[in-house]
Amino acid sequence: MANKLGLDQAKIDRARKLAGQIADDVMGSIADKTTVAMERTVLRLFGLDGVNEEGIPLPNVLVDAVVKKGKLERGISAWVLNAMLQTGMGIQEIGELVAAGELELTQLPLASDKEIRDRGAKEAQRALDRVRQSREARNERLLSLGEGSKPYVYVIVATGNIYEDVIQAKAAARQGADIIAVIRTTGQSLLDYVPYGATTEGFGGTYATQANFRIMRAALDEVGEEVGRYIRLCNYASGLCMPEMAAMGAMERLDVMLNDALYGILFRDINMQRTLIDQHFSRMINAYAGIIINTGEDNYLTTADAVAAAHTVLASQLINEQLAKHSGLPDEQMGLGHAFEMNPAIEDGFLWEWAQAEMAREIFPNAPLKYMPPTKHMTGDIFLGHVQDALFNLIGVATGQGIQLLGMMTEAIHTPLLHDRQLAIESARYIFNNARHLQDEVQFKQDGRMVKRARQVLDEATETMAGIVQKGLFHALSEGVFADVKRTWEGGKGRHGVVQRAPEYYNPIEEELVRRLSLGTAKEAVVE
Amino acid sequence: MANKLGLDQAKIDRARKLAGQIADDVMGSIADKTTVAMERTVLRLFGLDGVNEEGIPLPNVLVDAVVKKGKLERGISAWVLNAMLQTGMGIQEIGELVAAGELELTQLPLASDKEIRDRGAKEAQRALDRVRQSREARNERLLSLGEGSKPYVYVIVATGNIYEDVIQAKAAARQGADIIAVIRTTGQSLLDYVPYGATTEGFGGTYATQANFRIMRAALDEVGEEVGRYIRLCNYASGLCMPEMAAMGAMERLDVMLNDALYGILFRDINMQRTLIDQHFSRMINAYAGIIINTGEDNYLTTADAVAAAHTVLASQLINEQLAKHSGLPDEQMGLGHAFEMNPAIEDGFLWEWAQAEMAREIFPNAPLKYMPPTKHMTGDIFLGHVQDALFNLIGVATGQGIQLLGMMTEAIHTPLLHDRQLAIESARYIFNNARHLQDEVQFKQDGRMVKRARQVLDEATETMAGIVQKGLFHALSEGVFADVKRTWEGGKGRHGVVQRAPEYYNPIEEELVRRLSLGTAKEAVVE
Amino acid sequence: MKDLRHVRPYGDTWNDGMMQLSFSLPIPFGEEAKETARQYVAKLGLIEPQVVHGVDLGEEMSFFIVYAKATHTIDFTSITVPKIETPVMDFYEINRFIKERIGRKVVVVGACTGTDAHTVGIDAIMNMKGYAGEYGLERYPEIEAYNMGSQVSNEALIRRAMEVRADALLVSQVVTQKDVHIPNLTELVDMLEAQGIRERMIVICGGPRLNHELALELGYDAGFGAGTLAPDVASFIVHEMDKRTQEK
Amino acid sequence: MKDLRHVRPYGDTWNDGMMQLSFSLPIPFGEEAKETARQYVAKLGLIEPQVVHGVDLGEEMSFFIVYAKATHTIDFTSITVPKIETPVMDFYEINRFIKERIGRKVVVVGACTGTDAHTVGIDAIMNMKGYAGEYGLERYPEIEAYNMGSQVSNEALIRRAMEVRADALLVSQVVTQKDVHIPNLTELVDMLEAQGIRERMIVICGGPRLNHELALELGYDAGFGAGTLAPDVASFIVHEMDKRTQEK
Ligand code: B12
Ligand code: B12
Ligand SMILES: Cc1ncc(COP(=O)(O)O)c(C=O)c1O
Ligand SMILES: Cc1ncc(COP(=O)(O)O)c(C=O)c1O
Repeated sequence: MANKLGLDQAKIDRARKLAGQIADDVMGSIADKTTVAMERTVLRLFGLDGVNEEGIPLPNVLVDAVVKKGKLERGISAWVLNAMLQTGMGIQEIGELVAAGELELTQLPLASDKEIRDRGAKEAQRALDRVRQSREARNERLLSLGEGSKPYVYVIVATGNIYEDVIQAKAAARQGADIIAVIRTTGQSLLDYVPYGATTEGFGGTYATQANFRIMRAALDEVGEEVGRYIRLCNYASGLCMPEMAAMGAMERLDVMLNDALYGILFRDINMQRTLIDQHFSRMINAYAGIIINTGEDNYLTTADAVAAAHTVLASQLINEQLAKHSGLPDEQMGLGHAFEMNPAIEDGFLWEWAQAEMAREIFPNAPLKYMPPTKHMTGDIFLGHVQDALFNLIGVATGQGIQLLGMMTEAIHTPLLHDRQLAIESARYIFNNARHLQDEVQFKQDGRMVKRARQVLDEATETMAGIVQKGLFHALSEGVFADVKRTWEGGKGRHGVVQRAPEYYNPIEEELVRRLSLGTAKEAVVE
Repeated sequence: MANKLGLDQAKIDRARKLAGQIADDVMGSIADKTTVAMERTVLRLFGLDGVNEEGIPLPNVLVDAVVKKGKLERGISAWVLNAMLQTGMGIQEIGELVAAGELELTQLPLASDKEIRDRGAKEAQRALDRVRQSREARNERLLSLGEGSKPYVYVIVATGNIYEDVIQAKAAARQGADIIAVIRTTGQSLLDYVPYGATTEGFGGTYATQANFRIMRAALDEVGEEVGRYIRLCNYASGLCMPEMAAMGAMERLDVMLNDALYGILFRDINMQRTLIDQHFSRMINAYAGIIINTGEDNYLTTADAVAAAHTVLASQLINEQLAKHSGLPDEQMGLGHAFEMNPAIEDGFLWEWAQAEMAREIFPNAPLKYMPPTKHMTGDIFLGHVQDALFNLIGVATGQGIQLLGMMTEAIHTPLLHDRQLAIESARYIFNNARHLQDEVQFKQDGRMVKRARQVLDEATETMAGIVQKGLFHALSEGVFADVKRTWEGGKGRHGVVQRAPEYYNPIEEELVRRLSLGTAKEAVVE
Repeated sequence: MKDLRHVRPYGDTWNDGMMQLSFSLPIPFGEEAKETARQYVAKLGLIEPQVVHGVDLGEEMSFFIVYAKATHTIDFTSITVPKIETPVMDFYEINRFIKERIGRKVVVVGACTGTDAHTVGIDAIMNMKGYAGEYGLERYPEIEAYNMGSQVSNEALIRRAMEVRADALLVSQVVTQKDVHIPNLTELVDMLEAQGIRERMIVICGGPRLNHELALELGYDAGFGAGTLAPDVASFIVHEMDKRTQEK
Repeated sequence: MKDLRHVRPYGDTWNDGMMQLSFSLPIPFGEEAKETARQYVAKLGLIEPQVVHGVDLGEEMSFFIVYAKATHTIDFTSITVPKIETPVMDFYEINRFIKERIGRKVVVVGACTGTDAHTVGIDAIMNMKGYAGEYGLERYPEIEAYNMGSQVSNEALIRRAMEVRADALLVSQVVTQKDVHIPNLTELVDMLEAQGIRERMIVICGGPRLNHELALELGYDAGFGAGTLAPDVASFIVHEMDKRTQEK
């Protein structure tokens, strides 16, 4: 990767080191906790699925039952593994009995620790083998079908109805999309359970359910075969069910998941502890499943200004990166987010944006950066909007972004119509092809405006992080360091779902993930 | 002007020298000829206007009368000046008498050469003083009102009806246009007379008449006052009436005129001799009137390929430049043409185009280059077309073009509607402002693709011109060196209007122009 | 030449009626599809439809761009739009108006309600730092402003309004997909009425797809659309409060 | 779900009828203008019109972008488009066909007529080097092709056609502003008929705004639009010549 901006590597190293300290600090304060979502995730990976008569997912039913008894600090695993040992039944049967009120997990006689751990290890092997198979299936398909060239063309579908989504997604694939993201209905991230089954009614997006994942995965595999290109599927982990989503994604072979360490805290007012615990576990799953995560720094610029707050994006990317490393995510799966949100009215905004995008590229040379299009400054003028998106696409290819989330000219009006996507894709393909090697040819004047801008952003980000290191991330968040949003350690949604681990806490999935991701031995874990 | 492409100045000098030789050669073969259009121009500058009962313009009536007598080789001036001396009447009265059949110019007793020349000098003074006043009026307005920043935003109006044109032009000025070009109706360039009066019926454009020039000039002055910016007016000289158009433009204070040395030959099959004589005289007028000329190299790329034929554009620009110098045009009035006509389907087309546009900028550092938008590869897909135009605008500002002829997204459909222009202007303004100093910041990799491309085009153009020098331009044109079009010395329209000058040929306007433009003394003439 | 009673679209010739349309049809692409697009536009009463672009979207869907000429005319002189009539004052004038004519602080509670999480709009009106160079209501010395943020339920909003004895409620709705904002806005007014407190406060809504006309229809006192600034809203509130006091 | 007899535009939900429109109205910009635009679209029979953008164009003109939902349906299954039915052969097949079934060279004269100076289209069909990878007719050993270039009068074209005993005339028309091509195309057929020679040759027109249907209406044997290649035209000519010989 060229160093066009003349960024000082020592400065980059220092910034990364600060982020590392912040991340270590975070890891220290979450290590002794679990969450209801994390425990539900274990159940899902063990194979539990379905809902009770009231439509409550069985993982919730079981975990809530144990919570009610005040016994979740051991982790859910011991209880269900014991039940399996005691009854000889599988996880699903046990779940149904509990749902029917015919079984009380905490009332059964307890098998020995050794027995439980042996069974737990077996169940974890089986669960993660399934995930590995799904990862291998992806690799095989990628090998046999091939894939689009970078930047990957990423578009969203958001009709609210999974069956309409399928039509839109397949059409998009035919038009040239490489990644289809199914946008989630408004408000889902605040549900403390994962909705169940195929759904047809969402607002501004479609419910994320395992059935919907499966329907879309099958559709994309089908169209992928036809167009001779593997089509990646993306959905959201973020929210109160972050690790459960990751597990479902891992099982249903999603390829990309929105999974940010801070997004939920800042934008959904989810409790900090809850989010930070959940993100760690969910990212271990994503790491092992070979899923590319996408972080949400782009969101900062929807509330803050793209020039004034550029350094917060970089600081957050570095923190997200360091936290992701703790979960075993390799650079190649780190779709760190940033966005083209320059106010179109400012002189030289194109220069600032180009400098910032190049800076991200140079600081994270191996990450498939996710570059987000103009949204905040889009208006009902679809023609001008199409041009704003064109400049975004040009910077995308000129700075070698990994994932280009295509802008839609109708951004200010509605979620994309069938042909909005077609027009966006044809424009992006035109620009990507027409400026294919621009990146190799263009250099920037040393000590010119663009170079200075990038250096300034790096300096500011470093300063911000030095401040965070001093106060600690939690305190910094309470002061509104990111996106002008202030959050507290105890505030926010889902706090009640955070549980202190007892000394005898047991989570075989976590243990097996740590093993398979070699996280125990080295901090800078690599996928086996 | 930076040398970003590392072009070898010695090579540029050599290319320019070859072009100079070609131009000298042309000047040699036209020096002893005049044309009916040139003679009519003299009459117009003397003040003759109006039409006869059949609607034939009086300048045509008089020149044709003298042609019929086989006496044009002396030039029209001697005949009319003599008539003025003999009758004591003004040019208009004389014209009307001739039209009425009541006066035969060649039948009158002849005054002495001295008397004729004295009167001729006086008439020429008066004529050119009027032109100078018009030039000064422009300068005053430019001083008091100011003007837009470069690239000037140039848009066309082409309703066919001068009154509709006025609405469209004034609206465009309010939207941000700096230059309004009134496109001419199809076929007008092949008329061997200038239509008369205000007109409301044209196809794909509006008749160029002196009345129409005046109406539009007044409208633009009015709106210019209101928006606080001088709005330039452009029309076409090219065609069988090239110098007449130039004279009308000079009198009505047009600011820009399409005026190419080769366009008529190649694209309207106008006889070579005719065009080359007419262009020289018309350009002297434009030079003196302070009118920026626009050449038509862009047209080459509508029939030939923008990559394969790039060097013909450069060769033609150099030849146009050298011919223009013979007419006393300073660099600052040389709006040499080129165009963004890359096939959007080619990989790296944006790089080639950027390199070529930068090359033009560096080879003609002081010329207000006229950069033409994509036309050939525009389709009915107005959304993609708007993006093609956006890339064109970006290269325009990134290479410091002087005049940006805005592309319209409806290029493949119709001449611009009111809002097509608005959308084009808002997009151009957005890009110009957003990338204002991009030119200062971006450099190109030495020995990279773009740099090599520019060098190659320069080499090819030099080679082509070396060939033309050997054969002579006329022979080269007959071999189709430009735009794949072949023309012969004697072929084409308007040949009959070329007249060998007699030894006693007299043209006081030409003489006075030569004097005022200091063309007699130095070849590289500069406007006084 | 210009007859405002019979107005028709204009491209480059008076009354040419020129319009541009684009749309997809759920039919396989081809000559028949283009002809269908052409005839469809003709069905809308447009003449001389020209399909200038068509493309296969896949999945037996086709997209078209069409130019055509409309023949209908509309009487511009008869169009009226309900508008907020009270004059807009500036920051200083508003505070002075409150001091002089209301004589106590004006209490305003704002929120982005329902599942809607778009805070930027309501923040633009309320936050200290304001928007587009205009301070938000929190900065007004004579206004006590409570911004509840986003995803606030109508219950919570009303509860808070009662607590702080709000003079005005500001409701933001940005997500309008499938008209999801309508029931949410309607519900608030219904709840206020059911509790018999509708008349106690000025109820205002805003958002990029809202306007005064729609707001009135939904039972609000005023509605504000894109580009609204704090003084627009504040001016309306204080004038309206003043008017109501006068009327009593 | 899919009913091809009742087709309606599709945005993201079956039968939502979603359409995008843009147009200018010759009225001063403002709230009333936006409302006029909204009501105008409603007059076209579209429901829920949303004016998403409006701009003052100056000179008391305003531009709008509107989204709205169409309610009309169209029967796709009943749409038929006159098409050239003869199969398209390639370069080799065409030359072989001429040799075998016509037995002499086919003479074709082409021109861009009237004041139209757009040669690229007719050149694409006729010139040696062809277009988009397909040779033009001049390259066909069994075709004698004369390309008269542009701005050719109908008289000159007919004169030449008689001189060389043309089997087919190819007329290109690119400028269509104010329908300037229609009288020009009609005149040619009228002149041929007046001279009693219409039946002696196959008369074909082409251009970006032409199609087979319109060509038939104007009295031509065939019409070709955007993207035509030489083999399309040559195949039609030779099949038609063959058919006519058979019929005699
Ligand atoms: C920023 C943004 C976000 C941010 C919001 C951050 C935040 N804290 O607010 C994030 C990224 C979180 C987000 C998320 C989503 N968004 Co969003 N988002 C936008 C975006 C880009 C800009 C909105 C904005 O900030 N405008 C700037 C403000 C200043 O303008 P404004 O809101 O119009 O406010 C002004 C006026 O309307 C008025 N006003 C507004 N409210 C009020 C209230 C009162 C009382 C008054 C007087 C005036 C007033 O005054 C304001 C100042 O002038 C728009 C697209 C666009 N360009 O408009 C999409 C958009 C609004 N989002 C959309 C959607 C669908 C979503 C999601 C549902 C997508 C998803 N499924 O994930 C989510 C879910 C959020 C949720 N639960 O509601 C859609 C809505 C479609 C529709 N018509 O319904 C849009 C149009 C994008 C699109 N094309 O899909 N979004
Ligand atoms: C190149 C061009 C020119 C060049 C022409 C050079 C030349 N020697 O041909 C120049 C610069 C000279 C020019 C001038 C003008 N042009 Co012009 N031009 C174009 C342009 C950009 C491309 C046309 C083209 O070459 N297309 C490529 C060819 C391959 O496509 P085609 O013509 O459609 O041909 C294909 C088919 O239609 C078919 N076909 C065509 N003819 C025939 C005939 C037969 C028998 C058959 C079987 C098939 C066939 O086969 C071809 C191959 O597939 C178009 C805009 C556009 N993007 O379309 C404007 C355009 C056609 N021009 C236009 C105008 C108005 C003019 C001018 C009148 C402007 C002016 N007042 O100065 C002048 C005057 C010319 C004149 N007297 O006619 C308008 C026409 C508007 C309208 N609908 O009427 C257009 C659409 C631009 C615009 N938006 O204003 N133009
Ligand atoms: C990281 C991340 N997660 C989730 C979302 C959307 O989440 P929600 O479902 O909470 O609206 C976003 C926003 O686009 C995001 O950036
Ligand atoms: C130099 C020049 N003159 C004239 C024209 C147009 O001339 P005409 O009136 O011959 O169509 C053009 C074409 O755009 C041109 O480039």
